Formats: sequence, structure tokens, C-alpha cells
Amino acid sequence: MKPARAHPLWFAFVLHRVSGLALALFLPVHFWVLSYALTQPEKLNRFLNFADQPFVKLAEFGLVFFLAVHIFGGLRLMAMEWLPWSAPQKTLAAGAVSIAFLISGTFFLQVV
Amino acid sequence: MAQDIERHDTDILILGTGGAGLFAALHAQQAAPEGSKITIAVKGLIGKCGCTRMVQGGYNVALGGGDTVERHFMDTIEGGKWLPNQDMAWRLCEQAVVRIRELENEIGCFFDRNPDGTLHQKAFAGQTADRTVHKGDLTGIEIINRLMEQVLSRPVEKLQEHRAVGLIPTKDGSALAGVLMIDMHTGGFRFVRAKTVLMATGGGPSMYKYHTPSGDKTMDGLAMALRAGLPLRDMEMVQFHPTGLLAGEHSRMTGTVLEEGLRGAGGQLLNGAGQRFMFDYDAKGERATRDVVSRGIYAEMRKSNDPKQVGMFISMAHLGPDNVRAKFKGMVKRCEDSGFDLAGGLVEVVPTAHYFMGGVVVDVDTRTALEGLYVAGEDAGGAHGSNRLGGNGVANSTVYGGIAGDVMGRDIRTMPALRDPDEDVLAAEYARARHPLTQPPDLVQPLRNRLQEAMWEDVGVMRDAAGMTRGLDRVQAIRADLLNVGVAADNLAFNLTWHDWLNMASLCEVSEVIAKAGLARENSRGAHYREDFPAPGDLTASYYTVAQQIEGRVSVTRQDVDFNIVRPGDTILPEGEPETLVAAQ
Amino acid sequence: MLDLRLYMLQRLTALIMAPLTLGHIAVMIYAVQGGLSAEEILGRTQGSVFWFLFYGVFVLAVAIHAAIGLRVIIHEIFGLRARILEGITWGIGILLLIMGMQALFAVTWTGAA
Amino acid sequence: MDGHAELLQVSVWRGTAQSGYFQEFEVPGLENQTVLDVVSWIQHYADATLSYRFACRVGMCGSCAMMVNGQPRWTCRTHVNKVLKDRKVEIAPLRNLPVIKDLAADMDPFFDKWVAAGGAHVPSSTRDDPIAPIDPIDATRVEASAGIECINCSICYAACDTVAGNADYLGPAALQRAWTLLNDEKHGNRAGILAAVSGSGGCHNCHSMGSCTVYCPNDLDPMSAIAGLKRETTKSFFRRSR
Ligand SMILES: Cc1cc2nc3c(=O)[nH]c(=O)nc-3n(C[C@H](O)[C@H](O)[C@H](O)COP(=O)(O)OP(=O)(O)OC[C@H]3O[C@@H](n4cnc5c(N)ncnc54)[C@H](O)[C@@H]3O)c2cc1C
Ligand code: HEM
Ligand code: SF4
Ligand code: F3S
Ligand code: FES
Repeated sequence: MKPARAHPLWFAFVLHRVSGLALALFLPVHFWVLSYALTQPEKLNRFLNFADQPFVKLAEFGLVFFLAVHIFGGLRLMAMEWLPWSAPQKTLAAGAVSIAFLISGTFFLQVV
Repeated sequence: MAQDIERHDTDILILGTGGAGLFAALHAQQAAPEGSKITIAVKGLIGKCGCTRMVQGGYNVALGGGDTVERHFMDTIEGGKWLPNQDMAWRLCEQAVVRIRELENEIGCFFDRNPDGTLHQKAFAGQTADRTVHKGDLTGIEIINRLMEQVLSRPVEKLQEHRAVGLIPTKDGSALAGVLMIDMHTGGFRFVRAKTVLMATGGGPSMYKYHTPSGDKTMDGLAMALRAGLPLRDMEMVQFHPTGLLAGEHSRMTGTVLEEGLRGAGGQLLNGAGQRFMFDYDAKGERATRDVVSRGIYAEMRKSNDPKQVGMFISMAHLGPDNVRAKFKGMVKRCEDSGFDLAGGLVEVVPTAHYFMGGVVVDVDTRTALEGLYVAGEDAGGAHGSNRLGGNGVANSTVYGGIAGDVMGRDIRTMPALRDPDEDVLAAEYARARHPLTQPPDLVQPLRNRLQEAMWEDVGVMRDAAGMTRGLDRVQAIRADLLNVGVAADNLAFNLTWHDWLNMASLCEVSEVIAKAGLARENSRGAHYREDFPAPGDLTASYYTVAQQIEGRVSVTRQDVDFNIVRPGDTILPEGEPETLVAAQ
Repeated sequence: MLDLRLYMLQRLTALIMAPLTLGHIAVMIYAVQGGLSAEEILGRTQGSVFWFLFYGVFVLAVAIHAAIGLRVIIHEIFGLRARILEGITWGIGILLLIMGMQALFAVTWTGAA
Repeated sequence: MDGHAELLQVSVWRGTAQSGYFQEFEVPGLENQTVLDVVSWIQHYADATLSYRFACRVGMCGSCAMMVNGQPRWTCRTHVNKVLKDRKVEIAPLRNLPVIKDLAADMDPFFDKWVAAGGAHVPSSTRDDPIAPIDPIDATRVEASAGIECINCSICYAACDTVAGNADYLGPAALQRAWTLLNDEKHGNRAGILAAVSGSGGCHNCHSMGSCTVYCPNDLDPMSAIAGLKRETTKSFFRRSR
């Protein structure tokens, strides 16, 4: 009995939540990998090599994309909550996503 | 039998949560001794049913700028064609001034302002000053929402979706013991004893084919009062609003109001041939008062012999569709939702039963002939006489609701104990309400349609002796048929069909009184128009009708109006006061 | 479940992280040119007070931010509340803080390598 | 009835808070028919035990809201043609509220939260004082007036996923009412409103999903009102910590 809530702001929310969740799950892994730098740099390197594979590249792109989406989505939210103007919400939501694409796109191009 | 009636006690019981009921609850709380228990019971949800919420135009109150309480009073008396109880009308006009300040300052309403910050006031038809305070055309929502919040946030006991079915007196019949109710959620019965009971169930002439009141209003209060033997006055006085929406017999939208302002702004009424007709009936054309325009439309409807075209048409397009859309946004949207184009096209309209001037005989303190029973709002008769001015309805319910709360709060101090009910009456009321559960189930709605048809045709906008007598017969036949129509008793929880049956029972009882009172008034005043007695009669010999049921028989008598403040032809306005302060329309 | 204090904490940490994270991405975009290696990373970061503070603040902020964020999601999806929810929030926060600190020290502390 | 009408296939939720199912009805399709008319027809002519709620019939009382094809709507003002898909429509009780029976939902939680959000006026003057002159186009007043026509129909409350997940969340209508009062210069305890909306079920739980604003039948904008509350509570946060 779920209502069909297909409207831009709802999607923006879902995107923000999914990206936040993805980041929160990724973060421990990220920390764990980095902490090998302390004791076993070779392991870190092996990991970094592994990270050169295209599949992993794509995952990384996704990650940076999520990060960017989340940041700009978050900034959008805080702007609407705290700044006195709030009308063109949909434009902002779309803008946030496109900036996120831009940044992660750049990152992706650099990596490949 | 009556064992499965749950017993419940309180000090002050209020029936209904319109302007009268909610104000009474607040005032009772302020006036009653510390620790008194206040209970509010209502057929729907608190504040979300009844007509006060549906008030569009606004609230009449004289707030200076040339307007005075005296002028408001004179308009009320003249509008009521000299039939109002003058003390009640005076108190209404006088207290409205206090009540509006209370609404703004204590309850938190915000009414429309002029650019300089003062309250904006406008004039309804029949008023001689710009007097009507409003919040756009949704005044009732503002008033009721604010009142509702106040009541919800106070320690008042709330019995929602509880339907009152009978007033139960004491054994000796001298006082009221309490009220029998049905808890609609479960279908169970509950008898609530109280030292004082306010009945504020808001009348509601929904026995007409076209009617404006909310669906919960079916004259239950007046039917209960009738059965309790209380005198009812002005019962022939049914106000019709000229422009009800016609959306088809099957649609609940049918009968709902298209606002007065449409005609005020220059809206035209057209007949089937597309011609204006109102100037045939009155020099003011579409801008004449409600009763006149209603009769004009009704007369024109009778002339039409095209069975497909029932009503007349309201046309706004000549004012510029965009203009209309901007000025009457809510109305245009409402019509659009039910498939009509108000801004650019024609919308079919009919006169629609709007307000019931008649009601229980009360004094200016809302007391009735039965000790412990108080009545306020549309259930009480007297303040409006034969015609209620637009804007005086909500003023009346809020003013007298507040008074009832004050008086009940005071009166319970001298009432040490709850009273015991006459168990026989209780059992009889219980049996009456359960009657349909003992009959073979059948459809209730066709009977409602028949009743609405009969009242509309025979006891409606224009009446005569033959018609009303016929109407009376028809109502009695329907009433008899109703007794043979049952409701399946296996699932009484939130059983709307059972309540439809009970609604029909109330409507039938009161319909009969309307017809009888109509027959008793042999002249035409305000809302009551008799083709066989079209003249108003001698004003100085004005009488009002009083109906009472004694041993199952309704009899109607006439009582002389007491002109204790002003006599017909006189005025209480100072000499030299202009007749009207409203700029010529 | 989310009162003004938690809300402010979440927003303030977000505001702190926004420039840090963008900075981090910028460095990454620059750094990944020609591939990453442990030495390269460590060469940049080890012994640098700047990077220590940079990532230190980030770790602290993200532990708080993500803990509150996950708290909201857990409450709304699994309906956990009161004590349990409180415990989980703290648990996530502390876990992230510890892991983050390990990484921070690994990447920026000189003495150890 | 105008007869010879095409039949509508109407699927109606039957049951209580504990259990329920969808029951199919065939209803004659007529001109100018609202969803409420369809439901009423079923009760009048097909199944006398069907429970639902309405009062005003014209979009003023806010008691007839239901889920129509999964979306919250005021049924008295929703033309069936607007929601029919292949002559079919599905009608269920309003979401996010306990069901009493069939299509009637228990609205108490909605109103309890209305009060809990500080949704009742606190007077700063009495009936013996004059009515305060207020400039109707003053910016704060305009902000207060924006949400004033709420009919407390609970449609926004049903549309909001935060309400669905977070039982304590006060919800859009109550918070919008709080925002209106916060901007009402006549209100006698505005600090109290800020406190009421800053608690654990308060405005800070809102994720600005905006479904409230999208579905409000009166074109009100609770989302922006809630944003306003967040702004003002944030200000008060810094003021207090200074
Ligand atoms: C569409 C419309 C527009 C109007 N516009 C205006 C206007 O602009 N200006 C004006 O002055 N007046 C106007 N009126 C008239 C005005 O609304 C009424 O005069 C007034 O509100 C009546 O108030 P009340 O408290 O007596 O009754 P209501 O507000 O009708 O309340 C009656 C209450 O009693 C309850 N009740 C009924 N039966 C039972 C029962 N058996 N048991 C328990 N509870 C029961 C109902 O559910 C309801 O809560 C309008 C009326 C309508 C219908
Ligand atoms: C990499 C680090 C980050 C992680 C792991 C993270 C994680 C999360 C999570 C899990 C949520 C909860 C989402 C929800 O409630 O739906 C959240 C919410 C939020 N995040 Fe982040 N986040 C990070 C960085 C940021 C940054 C840099 C910003 C700043 C711009 C930000 C702004 C927000 C905001 C404003 C919310 C609240 C969303 C809401 O109330 O709906 N986050 N974050
Ligand atoms: S804000 Fe709109 S949707 Fe919500 S209760 Fe008020 S009128 Fe209904
Ligand atoms: S839909 Fe719900 S999350 Fe906020 S913006 Fe509206 S209240
Ligand atoms: S019945 Fe009142 S809003 Fe629909």
C-alpha cells in the first residue's frame, strides 16, 4: 500500500540516504585498508594494485559519486533549512546531482 | 434489555462541537468550580463536523465606524420580519462584540485586516453597515480550528463519534438526568448522567432534496427535544440559500453552497433559454435577499418543462474568466473538482436548504423548560425569527455557546447531586434506537430520497395548505415504512447504515413538525412563503408558532411576539441616523 | 529520536566535513594521476602536522556524523528506540573513531614506519 | 440513478487494525461522481456494513481522506475520473494512522501531536482588550497566514515517509501549525513553541522529502514551514550557547 511518491524531492531524499548509507558502510573498510600503512605497506600496495582493475575502478567511481552526491545534497538541505530562500528546491536538487556528476566524472576520467 | 447500557457520570455534558459546543466547553471550564468534570460528546470528530466549520461569509458584529449594536439589532429584527425574540436578538448583537475580541485575543483567530491593521468588515445582503468580519471565504475553518485546538489541549473528557439518541428525564419528569448515546465505534450504548447538559447539535434541515449542512446534521437534537416534550418555536422557518450546486442525485456534492459573493460581484442567473429572469421578480435582480432569489429560481424551475434541466444557471464568464478565477479561487476549484467550469461556463444551481431558524424555546441564558437542559446555537429558536441574516448564524452559536458554558458552570454549584433517570424512558429510548435491528434488513437510502423529495416538493420554498397537507401524509407514510426497514444486527461497529436509519427517524419526526408549523402560520414572513397567504399580515399582531409533542401527538399553537424593545414601525436608532451606511451597490 | 542537539551536531559536522572532503577528493584527483602507491601516499602525509589535523578533524567529525545518520536510519527502518538505539549510536561512533584513529596514525605518524 | 452507466471495478479495504483484505465491488459509473460518492454508493446499495467517515462534502472538514490507488486524497473533492485506471480504483484507509474499521482511520494520534507541537494559541491579551491592529502584509504575518487554511485532513501526514518510520515524529501539519503560531505576534509564549518542536519527535526529524507539500489538497507548504522552524531553532541554539 505504498503511495507512489515519485517526485523530485523524494528522489533527492532517497539518493541522499542511499549515498550516506553507502559511505557509512565504506568508511570502516577504507580506514581498515589505510591502517595497514602502519604495519604492512606491501599489503596496502597490493590493495592499490587490485584497485587498478576496471571493475574496482567503477566501484570507486560510484563511491566518489556518492560522496559528491551526498555532500551537495547535504549542502542543498542545509541551504533550504537555514537560508531564507527556499522556492526553487527542485532546481537545487537537480543542481546538486549534476555537480556531483561533474566532480565524480572528473575523478573517473583521471583514473582511467 | 437495558443491561448492556454502560453507565458513565460527569458534571457538565456538552453535545456537539460546533461553535456553540466548543465555546461552551471553554467557558464551562472557566466558570465551573475547580475539579468539575466536563465531557464533550459528538457525532463526528471534535471540531471536524457540523456547520460552523463550513461558515464562509463571516461573522456579524458591530465594531464602530458608525455601526452600533443598536443598528445590528434593528437589522436583525427587520430581517427576521419582527418575529425574533427581542431579548435574544439584543443579547446576540451586544455579546458578539465581546465574543469577537475573545476569538481574536484568547482563542487565537486571525480575521482579515484592512491595510491600516483594523478588522476588515463587509456587508451581506440585508445589512445596513459593513459589519461582517471574515477570514477570506473560509471563516468557519479559522474559527473552529482555533476553538478545537483550545478544547483538545484542555482536560475535557472527549467522547468522539458518540451519537446522542435520547434525553432521559428523572422519574418525576421535572429535570434531566442524562443522555443516552451510542458509541459509534463499537455500536454499544452508553448512558451519561450529568448535572447540566448543553444540547448544541446544530439543527440542520437535511430532509430536503437539496441541502447545505454537513452530513452529520440530521435534526437529532430537535427530535430528542420533541420526544422529551419540550416546546419548539418557529419550526416552519427553513432558510433556503439560492445557489446550491446541482451535481446529480447520486452526488454528495449536490446542494452544497456556491457563495453569495458570486451574485454580489455581478454573477447572473440564467434560465434554460439563457435569459436573465431575476428582474421579473425583484428590482434588485440577482442582488436581492436570499429568500427572494430562492423563490425566483424556484418559480422559474416550475416554469421549465424540460425534465433534463432541473435548475437554473449561474454565469460568471461576462466578468472575465481570469478575473473570476482570481477572485473566487476556492469556488472555481471546488466546481472544477466536480466537473464544472464556474469561471467560463454555466453551473446549474438550485435553492438549497441552508439553516433552520426554528428550535427549542430557551431564555436568554440558554435555559429550557427542563431543569438541567440548556440549548444553544442552531438548536435554539428565537434569535432570528423568520429569517437569519448572513453572518448572524455563527455569531449566534458562539455567543450563546459561551453563555451556556458560563451559566452551566454557575448552575452546577447549586446542584449537589447527579439525578437518577427514569429507567422506563431509558429502556424505551434504548428500544427505539435498536428497533431497526429487530426488523428484516433492507435499504435505507431510498427512504431518505423519498423524504427529501416529499419535503422539497410539498414543504419547500413555496408552500400552500394543500401541498403541506399532502407533504404531511407523505412523511407519515415514509415514517411508517421506515419502521419496517431493518439493519442487520451482526456487525454494529461503525455501522453507518444503522446511523442512517436513526438519522431518518430524526428527520421524519422533525419534518412532520415543520409541515404542521407551516400549516399553522397563515401568512408569509421571511423564509416562510405561502402562495395561499402571500401577505405578511399585520406586523403589530405578529405571532410565532410553538410546537409541542404531548402523548405522541404534535400540536402547534400561536404566541404573540413580545415587542419589549421595539415595536413594528419604530426604531431604536437615534433620530436622523441614515437608513443605511453601506455605499449604494 | 533526533532532537535539536543531535541535529545540530549532525549539521555542524557536515559543514566541517564539506570542505575537508572536497579537498580530499581534489587531492585524490591530482594524486591518482599515474596510479597510487603506499609510498606515495605516505610520502605526502607522514610527519605532516597539517595532514594530521586535516584527517584528524575529519575522522572525529565523520564518526559523529555517520553515527547520528545511521541512528536515524536504524530507527526509521527497524523501529529501534530508547536505550538500544542510544547504545548503537555510541557503538557506531566509537567504532568509527577507533578505526579512523588507527588509520590516521598509520598514515600520518612518523615514528612508526 | 441515470441507469445504463458503465460499471466501475472498485476494490475496497475491509477490516480492522488487526487484519483485513480487499473486497471487490461493481459500482455504476455516473457523471460528477466523486470517490466519496462511490464509497457511499457501496454502503447505501451494496454492503450496509461498510465504514468510512465524511462530514462537510466539500473539502472543508478534512475528515474524508483515504488512500486512493495508494495516494492520500480528500475523497469528497476527488472526481473518480481523475483516479480511474481501466475503470478500476483501489480505496484504502488513510496511511500512518490506526484503522478503526474499513476506511475509517483513528485520527487521535494526529491531533495529539497537533497539541504536542504547541499547536494551540497562548493568549497575550483578553476579551476585554481591543483587537490588535496588525499589518496584513507585514512579512512575519504573511508567513503566519501562509499555513492558516489547513483543514487538518492528515493527508500530508499520510504522505510522509518519516511519519511512517518514526512513530514519535510530530508530522507536517502539526509542525506547520507551530510555525504559523511562531509567526503570530499575538502568541504569548513563542519560546514554548520552539521548545515543543525541538524535542525528540520534533521538526529536526524531517528529511525535507516534500511529499507533504506535493499532496496537500489546499496547496499549502508544510515543508517550507518546517524549514522555517529548523532555521529558528538553529538560531536559538546559537543564542543559547552564547
Ligand atoms: C455551508 C454553510 C455556510 C454557512 N455560512 C455562514 C456564514 O457565512 N455566516 C454565518 O453566520 N453562518 C453561516 N452558516 C450557518 C452557521 O454555520 C450555523 O448557524 C452555526 O455554525 C451553527 O452552529 P452550531 O454550533 O449550533 O452547530 P454546528 O456547528 O452545526 O455543530 C453541531 C454539532 O453537533 C453534532 N451533533 C449533531 N447531532 C448529534 C448527535 N445526535 N449527537 C452528538 N452530536 C451531534 C454535530 O456533529 C456537530 O458537531 C453557514 C452554514 C452552512 C451549512
Ligand atoms: C564521508 C562521510 C559521510 C558519511 C559516512 C555520511 C553519512 C551519513 C548518513 C548515514 C546519514 C543519514 C542519512 C539519512 O538520514 O537518510 C547522513 C545524513 C546527512 N549528511 Fe552525511 N555523511 C558524510 C558526509 C557528509 C558531508 C560531507 C555532508 C555535508 C555537506 C553531509 C551532510 C549530511 C546531512 C545534512 C545529513 C542529514 C540528512 C537528513 O536529515 O535527511 N554528510 N550522512
Ligand atoms: S497541511 Fe494540507 S494536507 Fe496537511 S493537514 Fe493541512 S490541509 Fe491537510
Ligand atoms: S513529507 Fe515528511 S519528511 Fe518533512 S518535508 Fe514533509 S514532513
Ligand atoms: S467530507 Fe469534509 S473534506 Fe471531504
